[in-house]
Amino acid sequence: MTGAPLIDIEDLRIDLNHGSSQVPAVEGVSFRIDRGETFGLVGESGCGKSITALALIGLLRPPLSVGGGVIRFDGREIQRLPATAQRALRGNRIAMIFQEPMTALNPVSPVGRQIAEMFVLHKGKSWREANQLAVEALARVRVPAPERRVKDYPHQLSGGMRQRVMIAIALACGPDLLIADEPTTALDVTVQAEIIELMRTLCAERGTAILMISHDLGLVANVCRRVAVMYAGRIVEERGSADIFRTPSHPYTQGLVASLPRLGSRAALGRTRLKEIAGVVPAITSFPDGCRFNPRCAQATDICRATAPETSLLEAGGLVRCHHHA
Amino acid sequence: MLSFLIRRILQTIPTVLAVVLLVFALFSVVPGSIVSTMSDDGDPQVEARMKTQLGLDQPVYVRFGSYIANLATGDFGTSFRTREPVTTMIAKRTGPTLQLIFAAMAFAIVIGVPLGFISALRPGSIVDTAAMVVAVSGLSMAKFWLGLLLMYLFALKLGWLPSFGYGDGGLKYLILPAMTLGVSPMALLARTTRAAVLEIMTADFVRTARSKGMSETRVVKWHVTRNALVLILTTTGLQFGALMGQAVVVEKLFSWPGIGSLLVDSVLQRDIPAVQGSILVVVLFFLAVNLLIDLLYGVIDPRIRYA
Amino acid sequence: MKLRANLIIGGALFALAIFVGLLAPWLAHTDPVLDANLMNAEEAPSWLWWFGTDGQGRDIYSRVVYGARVSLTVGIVSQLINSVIGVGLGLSAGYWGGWWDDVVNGLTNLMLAIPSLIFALAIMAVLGPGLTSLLIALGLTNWSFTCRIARASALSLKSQGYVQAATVLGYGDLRIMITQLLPNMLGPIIVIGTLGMGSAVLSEASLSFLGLGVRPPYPSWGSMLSEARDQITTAPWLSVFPGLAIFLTVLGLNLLGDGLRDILDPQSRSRRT
Amino acid sequence: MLKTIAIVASLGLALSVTAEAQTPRKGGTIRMTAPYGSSFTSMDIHTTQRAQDEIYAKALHRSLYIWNSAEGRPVLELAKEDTVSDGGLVHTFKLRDDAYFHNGRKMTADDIIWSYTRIMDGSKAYPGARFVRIIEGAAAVEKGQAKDISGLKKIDDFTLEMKLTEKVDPGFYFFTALTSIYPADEGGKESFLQKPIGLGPFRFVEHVPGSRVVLERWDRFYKPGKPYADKIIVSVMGEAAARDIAFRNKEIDTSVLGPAQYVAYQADPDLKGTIVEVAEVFTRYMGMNPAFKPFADKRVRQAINYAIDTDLIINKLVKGKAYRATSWLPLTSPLYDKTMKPYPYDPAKAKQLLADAGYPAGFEFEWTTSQNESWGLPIVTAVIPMLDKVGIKVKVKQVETAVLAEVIRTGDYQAFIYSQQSGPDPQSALKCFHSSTPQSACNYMNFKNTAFDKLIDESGQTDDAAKRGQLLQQANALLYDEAPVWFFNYNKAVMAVQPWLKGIQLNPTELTHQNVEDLWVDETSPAK
Amino acid sequence: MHDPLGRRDDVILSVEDLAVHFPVGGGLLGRGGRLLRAVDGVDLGLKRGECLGLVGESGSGKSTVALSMLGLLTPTRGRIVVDGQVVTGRRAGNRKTLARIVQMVFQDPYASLNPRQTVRHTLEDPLRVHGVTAASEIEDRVATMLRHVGLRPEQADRYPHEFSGGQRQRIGIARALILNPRIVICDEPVSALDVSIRAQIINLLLELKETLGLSYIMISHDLGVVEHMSDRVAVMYLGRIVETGDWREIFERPAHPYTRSLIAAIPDPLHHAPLATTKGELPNPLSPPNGCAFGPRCRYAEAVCHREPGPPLEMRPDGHMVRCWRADEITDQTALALTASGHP
Repeated sequence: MTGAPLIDIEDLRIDLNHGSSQVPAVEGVSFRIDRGETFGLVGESGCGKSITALALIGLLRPPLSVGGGVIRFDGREIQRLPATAQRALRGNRIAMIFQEPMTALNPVSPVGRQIAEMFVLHKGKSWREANQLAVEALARVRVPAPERRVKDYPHQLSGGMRQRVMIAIALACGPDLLIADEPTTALDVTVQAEIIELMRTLCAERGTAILMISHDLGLVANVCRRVAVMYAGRIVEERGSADIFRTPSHPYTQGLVASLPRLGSRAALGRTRLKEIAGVVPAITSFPDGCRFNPRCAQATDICRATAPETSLLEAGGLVRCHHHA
Repeated sequence: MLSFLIRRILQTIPTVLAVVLLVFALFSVVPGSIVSTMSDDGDPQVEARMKTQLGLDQPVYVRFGSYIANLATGDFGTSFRTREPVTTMIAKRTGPTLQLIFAAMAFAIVIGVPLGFISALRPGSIVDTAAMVVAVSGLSMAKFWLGLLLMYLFALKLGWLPSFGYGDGGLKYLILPAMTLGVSPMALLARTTRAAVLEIMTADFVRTARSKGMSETRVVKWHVTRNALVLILTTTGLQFGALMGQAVVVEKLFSWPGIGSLLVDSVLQRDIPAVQGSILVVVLFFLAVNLLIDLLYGVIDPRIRYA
Repeated sequence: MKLRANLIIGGALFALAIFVGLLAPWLAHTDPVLDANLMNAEEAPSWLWWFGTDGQGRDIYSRVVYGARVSLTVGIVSQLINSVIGVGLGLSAGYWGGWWDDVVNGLTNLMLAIPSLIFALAIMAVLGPGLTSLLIALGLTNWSFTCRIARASALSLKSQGYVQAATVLGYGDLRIMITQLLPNMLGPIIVIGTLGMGSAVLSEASLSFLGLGVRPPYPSWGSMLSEARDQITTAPWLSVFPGLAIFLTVLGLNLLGDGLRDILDPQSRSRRT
Repeated sequence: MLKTIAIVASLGLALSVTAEAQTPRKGGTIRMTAPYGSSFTSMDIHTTQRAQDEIYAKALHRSLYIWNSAEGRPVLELAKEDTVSDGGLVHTFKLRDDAYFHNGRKMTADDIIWSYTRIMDGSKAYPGARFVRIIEGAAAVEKGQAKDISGLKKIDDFTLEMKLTEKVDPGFYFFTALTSIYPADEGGKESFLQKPIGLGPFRFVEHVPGSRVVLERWDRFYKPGKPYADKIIVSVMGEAAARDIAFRNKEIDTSVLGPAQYVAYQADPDLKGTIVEVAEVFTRYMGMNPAFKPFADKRVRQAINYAIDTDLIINKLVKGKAYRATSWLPLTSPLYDKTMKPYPYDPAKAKQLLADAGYPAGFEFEWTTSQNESWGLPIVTAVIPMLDKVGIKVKVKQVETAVLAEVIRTGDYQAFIYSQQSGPDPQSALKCFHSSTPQSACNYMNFKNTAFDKLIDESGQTDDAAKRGQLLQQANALLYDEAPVWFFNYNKAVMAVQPWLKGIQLNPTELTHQNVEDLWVDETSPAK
Repeated sequence: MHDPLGRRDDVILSVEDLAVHFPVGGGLLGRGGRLLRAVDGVDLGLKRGECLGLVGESGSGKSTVALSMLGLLTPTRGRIVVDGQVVTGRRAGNRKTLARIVQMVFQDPYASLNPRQTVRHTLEDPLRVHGVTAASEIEDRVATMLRHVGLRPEQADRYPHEFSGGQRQRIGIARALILNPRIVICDEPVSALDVSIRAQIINLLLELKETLGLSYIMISHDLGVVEHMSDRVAVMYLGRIVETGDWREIFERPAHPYTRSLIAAIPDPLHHAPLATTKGELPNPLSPPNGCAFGPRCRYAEAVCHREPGPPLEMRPDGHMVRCWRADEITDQTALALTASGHP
């Protein structure tokens, strides 16, 4: 890949401020996304994947704040930009869709207007023009009868339709990056399949990069070219998606891949006892010392309990943060 | 829409009937009767004849029945006390009461809602703290005491406003009573608005709006206000009921010729038809306001449909 | 949990009122009723008479102290009655649904439609002035809000897993309501109750103003304030001290209610009713 | 006590003197207040006996007689002369021929007959019936046995013959607004309530219920040059505190003062000069039910009179806004006995009397009271500790005025405190204690005393005014000794009057009832 | 083992022609309401020791079936026989008897534990309700049960918020088992849990099934979990069962287009292949489409599918049952290859 990456995050830290004390919820996170690339961020709830995305688009709200590190978009440091310039990026060049399409849309505003806002905000269109463009945008996300649907309110649409509207909003201004935070978790599998395909096709058509965030490693691996796995506020492994599934390197990733019953596995291998990851996910306020996975890791040694591992390059490409990586 | 209206109006009938029955039941056991306060010399014959004339010699259920029958024709009966038709009495009192209540509510909305917005947009700031201290203080004062203090300040010390009465119906007569009455809904509205805005500001769709690149003012203008209105409207609707109650005190204090003071007088003098009529009008007013609020919901919140 | 200022201030004010009420016999300088000495009538506040004296020569300070008993009794007991009625009706209506729910809903709408002060006024007219009447009048007229919240809570709680689990485990309805639903709706109920106590104290004052208050000679703040209103320009201390007592107590209850709401009922800051 | 009367008299004199000295100004607005409630009861003054309503009625209506405060008695108003015949029972009135109703029609004898007949409609129970009943045949109309009052005869349009049932001065019966003369037939119409028509110096403009009545000058009023003012506004202001502020704020011209404000106004140099006061014909008292065992004993009743430091209560609690009562007849009664001394404060004597009566340890009774500030709850609360000192415990039962009125008529009490009219006619005032007067009428204590009955009966039969006075004074003295009540006070009515309002009359029947045609405002009035 | 209908003596729970309809809307005066046919003619059987997987999208009626089995809903029609007894509705007598036979594990471990009760309280109460009064016995049974689900008895006096999600689900399981039921209905037992915890719970459920001899009805939308745990599977669509049979038949030779699209929609991490084989979403159950309910979304649909309602469940040659006009053609046309490719 030539030229600067679209997104370049270096050593990002996000603090949870609690009165005067601060707890890092995310620490030492670095990754890059190139133009048109699909990148996945996988992790369990509370691992920091969503707030990393929010930091990226500048939407962290108190008590969370960026505590350190650099976020570059298209070569420019986002945090250094004035507020207006940041806003001009948001929605226009970096767009985001959220998990719950019911609550992510304003319940008392017609969906057409919520799409049209984008054209008014970023393209300087009049409301009349914007409304026309909104119809087209809805058509692009394959909503039937878009000219009627623009007048509908979110509650009049099904979950899948709402998520299409969200995609229409996000892609309205042809952004360079689409952040999709658990875009299909609230949907049924068949609808999920449709939405994923729609997202994938539309982004591929216009070269929009995707940062997909999910707890579902299978889904992310299916959608994205590269995947980063987060655990307890840190990226523990970053690989090509096929690699991470075939030869997971970090013990946590290994555990994830092995612990879940996957379709067809019983037919192929018979019903075996699932591999368990022992213990519980730590809370933000009680991350363990050393490697944050060490209390749950079967391979943990003293060094794991004492020192936090640095990321190391894997021979097959990719990064891992483990003292004992395979 | 129309069928919704009709259905809603039909739904109020049992409530109205229950109110009538309730008041009838209450005042059929009340001690003291209008008759003894009206005939000074206490001639038992005269009293008996009076009771006959007023229908008080009939059993309660008969009176209830005939009252309902008359009510259906719009006849609220005749006041024991003034011997006027209750309809006329109430008609004269309705205007001032509505004036007072709507003025109080307008005061509450005009002051309370912006106050709530300002507080919510700067939570924890001095403005916020000050606004909420004012609001909670407004809620915590005995109404008539507050009225007296306002009267003392604005009429006597500053001389800006007349202290009492309806005067010629001019605005300056309305200000003090409306303020006194409006303080607690103002406080409640400020608090509700603040809470509503704060809550909405954390809603997912506000995050969506921000992710679109909107400035905070635009987020508030385009997405928060209308959603907050739904909650503000609910509080407003409920406050009308409380206002009707408080109006009793305020009207009496300011010699305001409204239904509230009519009601108190009628209660104290056992003028049952007038009590009955006043309470009924108050209830009908409350129901009407809430019907209106429900209709407004439909305008503001598309999720509510009149199926 | 960080304690919020309103919780601390509110709690302190309310605790002070309770404290004063409980310790009235020790705190008061004189008997609030019998120690009327017309020779001392209408003294302004001084070292001898902290809050001054009233027209009958009674010590306002002692009366305010004793008044706490009556006013707080009115506030607490009437609100307790309201809470019991409201929770009883709302909880059962929300849990059982059906015709009972319709009946309770009808009653609630009726109660909402008649302004509670007016209803209380009518009841007082029937029962005559006095503490018991006041407790009944205020206790019967302010439960609709509690009832609605209890009903809404019961409705939403009954689809919660643990309530379903209790049903599946064969618990009786009453047991489910008391052990599963009630403890989990107590937060908002306590909040409403706290705020309701404040408004009951104010309602007592309003009814006193309308001539239907507590039966004398025992003082309530409302009746003291009401009696003193004619002299607001001439002997302001007569109304200032009971007025302040009401104000501070109700303020305390309001702040306490707000504070408790933040702790006990964080989601319902602006619940639609 | 005498001194106070002198002051009152001189004050009245002073007012009338100043009134004479200045030439009344024509025009202006008089802003009076109705202080006894938050509304007028009715625009049909026949239906209401509340003092409140008569305030506007004095401007709007006229009765056959009118109270003349300067003379201290009722005088003829709608008649020019009254000839008495047939042993004092038949009165022939020569009526005014220049009195016009506000609809322009001239008043005739028919209007008076019509009005009195209307008042006797038994089914309506008009409170004025108790006055009209003195006319022969009126009671029959009331009972529905006759259509016309046989004792009323129209001689011609301006001559009316009235036959009474008793030898009394009809002036005391026909001076209040309860017996106002309405235009015949017109007065019975539904529309009359909306726009009442009277004979008074002012005619009706508007009534905002619960707020005010506005009246304007009636140009064809029969007294030449009167009334002076263009307009009268009577505002309803039941709240003393609000009235106080409004008066200080110069929004109203008259305000009735309660005890607290009486003191405050006296102490305020700016307001001191506005005070006008008069002894009204009301006696305030605690009634004791003889059916309640302790109160059956005269000694107990006397003991109560001794046990209460009445002067202290009047001075401190009532703030001097009352005159100490000795017996029943009030200070302004023509038969008031100046030589009689009230019961002194003597708790030792009270204890002694109680012990004599068999209650050395005292007893407990229930005292029914209203909230009234002058003769209700505050008085009761002040008395409690005093009675406590002689061993008598009091349980207070507070009721509303409406309930109290019923309680005392039915005798459903052990004791009550009340204010009862005790004038201006001493005979009818004392007759309340006659054993033939039912409890429901005005013998609230169910007083029965043969000696007393005899005195009253004799006084009613004699034609000799002096003898009648003597008998009644004896009866009054007997009441003093029997002490059916605790004699508390005679009301001192106090009004604050703005300096620009002139011509206020000291009306002992009710200070707020002013013959408004004599009032006028000078140019310093802030009202337009 | 190979009787797909499970109509044999060892059937512990059977559902016959179950229908649950809800009136929707309608005014106070009782007019204008429509009928929501949440479940409409469902037959099911559960054998002793078996795990029956119930799959379908949200709104397909699978939870309604479960609630009816538990006696929490009164069916409009049909019969539910549990351990030889007919149970219908929520009559009090039923409820208690039923409680000792059928229990449930709930989806959300946060909402399914009473936050105001300690674990001990939560586990002891049911015993008391069911007449166990001896303190020592109660104590014993609670301790044993806690150990069964992998918790320590000394944790019993804590409140739910002191536990992690996985531990709470263990408590939920303990509560379901404390009365020694024969049947446990597991409603999405792991979908609300952290991914790394799911395996623990799945393993626990399977172990308990063996050691305690339980029968499961396993409701889930996660076909991986269903495949792993079930002996038989029933697929529901819009209130009806469209396909049922042995797990292997269902997953290897799905005959109903809906089943096929469900399986196809599972993203394969190793192939970026198109996932969607259906279009649109579940139709509004208040106004179901004419013809086969799946017709509008089915890519195999022909005229008959839009005209005629779906056929009755038909036995297929391989022993499982399908409700589809074109089942034969579809299975023949396109064999869906499901291999366990790429497992480490």
